[in-house]
Amino acid sequence: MKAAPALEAEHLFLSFGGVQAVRDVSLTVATGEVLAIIGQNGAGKSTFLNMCTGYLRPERGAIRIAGCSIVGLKPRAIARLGVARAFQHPQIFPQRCVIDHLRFASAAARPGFWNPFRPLNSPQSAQDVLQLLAFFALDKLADQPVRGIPEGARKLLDVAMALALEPKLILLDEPTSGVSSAEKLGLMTRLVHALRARGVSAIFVEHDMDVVARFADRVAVWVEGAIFRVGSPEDVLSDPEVKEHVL
Amino acid sequence: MKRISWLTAGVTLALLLGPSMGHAQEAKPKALKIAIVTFFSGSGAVVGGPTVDSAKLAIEGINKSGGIDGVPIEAQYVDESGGSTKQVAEFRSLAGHVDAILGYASSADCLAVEPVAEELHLLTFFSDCDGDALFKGQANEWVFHTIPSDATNALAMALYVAKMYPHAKTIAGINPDYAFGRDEWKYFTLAMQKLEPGVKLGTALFPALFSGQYTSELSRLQGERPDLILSSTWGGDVVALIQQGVAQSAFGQSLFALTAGTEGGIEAMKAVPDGVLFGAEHGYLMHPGKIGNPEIAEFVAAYHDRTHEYPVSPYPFTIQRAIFALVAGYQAAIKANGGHWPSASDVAHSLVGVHVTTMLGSFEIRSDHVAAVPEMDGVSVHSSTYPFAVFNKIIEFPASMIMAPVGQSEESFIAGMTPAVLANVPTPREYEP
Amino acid sequence: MLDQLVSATIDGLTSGATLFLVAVGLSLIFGVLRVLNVAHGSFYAIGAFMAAVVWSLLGAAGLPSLLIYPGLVVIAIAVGIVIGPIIERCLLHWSFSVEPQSRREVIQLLATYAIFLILEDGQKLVFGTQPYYSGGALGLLGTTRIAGILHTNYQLLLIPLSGIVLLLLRLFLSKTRSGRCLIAVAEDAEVSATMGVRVTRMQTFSFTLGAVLAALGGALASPAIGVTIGIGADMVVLSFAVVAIAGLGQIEGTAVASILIGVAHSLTVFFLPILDTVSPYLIMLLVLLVRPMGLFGMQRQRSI
Amino acid sequence: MAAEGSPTEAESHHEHSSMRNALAETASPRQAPMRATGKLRVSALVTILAFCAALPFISPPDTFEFTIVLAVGLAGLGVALLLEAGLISFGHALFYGMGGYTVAALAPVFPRFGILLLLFGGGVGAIVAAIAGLFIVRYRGVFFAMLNLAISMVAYSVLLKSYAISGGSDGMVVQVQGLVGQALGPGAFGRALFYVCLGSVIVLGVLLQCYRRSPAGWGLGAIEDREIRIEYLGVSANRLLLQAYVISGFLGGFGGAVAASAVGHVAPDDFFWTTSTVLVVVAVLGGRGVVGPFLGAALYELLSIAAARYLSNSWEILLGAVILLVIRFAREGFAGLPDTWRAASLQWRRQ
Repeated sequence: MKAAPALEAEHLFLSFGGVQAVRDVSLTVATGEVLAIIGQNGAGKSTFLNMCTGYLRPERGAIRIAGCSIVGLKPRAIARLGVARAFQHPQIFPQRCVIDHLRFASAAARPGFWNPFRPLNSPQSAQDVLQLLAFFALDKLADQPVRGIPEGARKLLDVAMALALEPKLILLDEPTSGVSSAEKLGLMTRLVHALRARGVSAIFVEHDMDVVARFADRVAVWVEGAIFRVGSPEDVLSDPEVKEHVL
Repeated sequence: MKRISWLTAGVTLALLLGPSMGHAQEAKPKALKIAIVTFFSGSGAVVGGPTVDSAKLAIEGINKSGGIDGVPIEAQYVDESGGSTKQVAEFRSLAGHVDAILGYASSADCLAVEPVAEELHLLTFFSDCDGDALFKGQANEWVFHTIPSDATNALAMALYVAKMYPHAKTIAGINPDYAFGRDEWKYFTLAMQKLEPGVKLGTALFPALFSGQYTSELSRLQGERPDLILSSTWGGDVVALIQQGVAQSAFGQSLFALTAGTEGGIEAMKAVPDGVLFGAEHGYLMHPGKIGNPEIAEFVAAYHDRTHEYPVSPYPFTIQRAIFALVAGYQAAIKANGGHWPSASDVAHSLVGVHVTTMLGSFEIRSDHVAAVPEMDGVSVHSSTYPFAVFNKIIEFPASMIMAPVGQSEESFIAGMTPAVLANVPTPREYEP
Repeated sequence: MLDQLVSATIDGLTSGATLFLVAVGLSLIFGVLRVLNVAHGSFYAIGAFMAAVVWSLLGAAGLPSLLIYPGLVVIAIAVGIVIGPIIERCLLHWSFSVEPQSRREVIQLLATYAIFLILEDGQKLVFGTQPYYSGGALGLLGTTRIAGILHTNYQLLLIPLSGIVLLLLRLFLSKTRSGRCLIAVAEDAEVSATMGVRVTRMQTFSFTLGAVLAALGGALASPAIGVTIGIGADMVVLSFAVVAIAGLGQIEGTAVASILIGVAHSLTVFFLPILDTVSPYLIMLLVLLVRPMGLFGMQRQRSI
Repeated sequence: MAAEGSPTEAESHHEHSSMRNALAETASPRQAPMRATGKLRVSALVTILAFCAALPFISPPDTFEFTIVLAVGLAGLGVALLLEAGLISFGHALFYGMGGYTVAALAPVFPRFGILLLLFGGGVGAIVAAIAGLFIVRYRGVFFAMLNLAISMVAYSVLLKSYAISGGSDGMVVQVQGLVGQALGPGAFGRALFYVCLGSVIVLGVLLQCYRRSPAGWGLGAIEDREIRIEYLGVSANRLLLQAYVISGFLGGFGGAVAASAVGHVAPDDFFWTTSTVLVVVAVLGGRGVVGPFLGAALYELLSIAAARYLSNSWEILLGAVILLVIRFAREGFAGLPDTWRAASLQWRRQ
């Protein structure tokens, strides 16, 4: 029996006050696939991610994660199904220190989270947390409260938290915005490497076509709330119509 | 770390030695220290002002005439607001510093403080708390009540109504929703049913204490038209009730009986129309039969000098009852002790059966530590003498008529009454300006 | 039965009228400053005390009583204008910059509680502890018999009076420049600052306006209630309930909620006295259970 | 992340060593003073506890007040716990009062098993919190504050009305005569209660500290910071709050039970909103952490005693002024004063 794809979206519609934000979107992400979404601001990319994570509810259409319908589920329930998300504007806890973010995310994915006598800094996850810190080069900031760290580091921390959940599918909203261009490629190399090593499927919204060309298995181009093209990066990025609409 | 420990040790040592130093006791103290506890803040604050002013006058008078066997009284005044926990804390912290504690208006505070007084062996006089629950416990050794149960107050009003207004056959009530208001309604109606068989009980409303809004209550009773409306509201509440009742013409329609009406102070007496029944909560200094008494006249003048008010509420007198009980207890104990300064326990023993002389006459402290005091009821009348209403047709009910004998509950005492008792009610005294 | 219903409703409307004045002030202050003002009940109390004092002074001076009624309004405005800015500027303003927001809420609740304590004792020192009596102001305008029950004209007048205040408030907010600035600050202080609205001035202004309304409520209520220490503490909890039922910052909603609470109270007095004191809180619980933001409140979408 | 999570063997090894280096470089200078202040704190705490233990001997008449400080501190600790999530309970008097009335109701049944009564008090607080919490934890900000207020006021009104059962405004006399089966005289009982209470404070404090360091406890602070992210991590913020709410209900009930046993009386005033504000004041005066509320309670008690003694007519003004000063100039509360001072002196030196 063939396993269900990591994500299936079928004929999604959503409008905000008369404006069609998403029009008849259907998209499938295979297990282990890395899909990039490109498109201009306001094309409906983030709205799509918001529907996939339960923040918004589509007016029509179906979304299935590994064969399981998630329309109407809360973000929390969807996260429990193995969908992690990183945000365009990092959603982190300003008063807490960097390492605790990862400890918490790591604990959230494990049993025993509700045990009031198990410390946050538990030995079971300590190793993983340290690895993640080092992986995103956050180790020097480990004990700093995050309100004081640079924007790029916040962004990385946000992604690192998503990864600490050990998801099956990860949705990344512009993971490299705010990261310096010098670090960008290196970071993405390692990130995608890590995703592939673990067999995590991924969708990432990206504006940097270099990054898209280099790391995506497939690219979906969004124009005005609908999918304009889907295909391999070489095909799609060289399409003159895509160039006209997006670039 | 080290410094902290040394500091701690030092502080500890100082605290250990502190209390033991200067502990030598004289046979006769320089002063008799008392604490007077009454409300200074919150809605109960109506009690505090008159209590303190009157206590100061009384204590000045006592000290001027040589104190108790040459020992002057030194009083400190403590706020009663803040709930029973705070009062117990205050009581315990006062215990080391004073010889007696007087006062308290809230029955809850009295209930809380009573066992502590017994535990700490501290002479305590409850001057204003009269919740019936306070009079149901076992006998005390150190606590004295210079005000009897609120049931006596309700019973006196019932006797007054039954005697003076036998035509009042339907009765409704607006009483504050707390122990005092509930007690007043319960005992008044119980007594009425015994004194006037056939009396009908109408609606009993219990608006919140300090709600100050009785428009709806009055409207509802207006529709019902009872002959008599009993209300034990006091303080700002009774002022509000009178204002609203006057404006809505409720006073013309039903007879009102305000068992604690004088506790609304001068403003309540200004606002009230003629012909409203008043109870005095066992303390009424504007008594037409006694105001001519030079001692009272002098006090009223002195009180007016100090506060620019007349002592219409019971508080100026109730606190004096406690102070003079304390003085009488000490004097009796000194006498019994052959002229030597007595111990607190001597005083407590001497207090039982002692006769205390006050402006309004003398009273006895019974073996159950409750003062046997009379109650005065009357009907409001405005005269040219004062800018406020005073009592007309005043009846002074002797203690024996309204208080259950020692050992009997007020409830069974009232339950055993018959209309025959009305024959013994003294004749009312007309007001003469 | 019908008679009782009618008079219960009228009584509810009259008590709802003063409640509305106090609560709408609270709601306004919350709308613009985001402060839940615990000291609001004290403004009500001070207004009531001042009105009672004015009554007895002017009455003693022999001024005709009918001239004194407008005096109640004047005194309320004076009370609000004097204490509002002082408290907002000196004791509260510093807290607007506290971050994060939840911390700020805690601190402001405490600050206004502290102000409440100070004002409570202040009243005692200024006005004494004995209840005040407004020299029969309640009855001077006579009574009207409705459905067999006498109601005082004074209290009946409070109903249209509060309606006028509501109308003026609405006109002010929608038609005048200051009013629109006020709404802008309530919507988003930062954005309106960039658009040239003087936010600080608007904050002081709305706090003062809120204080004026509370004092007005107290002044107009004073002829009917026993003006005494402690009336503010009960009023503030009651107006919290009104504002929560209406939804924070909802002006017309506050009017509806005030009437709801007033009428519910008098209905319980008539038909179910056992619930009379609990009714405001029960209504508040029920409303918040069904509509978490209050009857007229709107959910603000959090953005991510 | 398990073994397959590391990108490559070499990389992972490299990461580890660099991690260790990083720790070695950055952590040691930063953590040394922290550890020192930690030690100082622990020794200060031990000194305070030793001092507390000696109090009934140092100043026997004040044993009662110390017990009340601990009781109010416990309930304040419950409020402080919710403050960590940025929520103010303006109705915690509900649990405090519930604990007290539980003791009052059960004291005639177990007059000599005070410890049992205290636990029952805490248990009833926790149960009430669990029931009320089911819907209260869905609210935030002023709505959370006001719903708590509403529930406690309903309880207050119900108690006043149920005059026949609860004694109405008179309240109930509480007669606890012993703690573990032995009848004790009043003085001995007061001392024993104090020590039991002190022991409970230590045990509960340690347990609470464990909880605060667990993921769920840490999550409370995260709720204050950015609740939505918690949901995206698959954790229910409401459930985090419910857990904290039940714990804080237990603490409130336990504190109320201690106070009722010590005072010997309970009254509906225990449920009134002003009692709730006292608990909030205690929590904020003290500051965050487990010790803060007890410092806050001590400060509050001290203040109100001093004010009542020397300013009997206007103690509320003094209290109000102190609250204003504390929240204005020592925002982190009493327990946070060292940090506040350090920050202030740093800034001063920089200037």
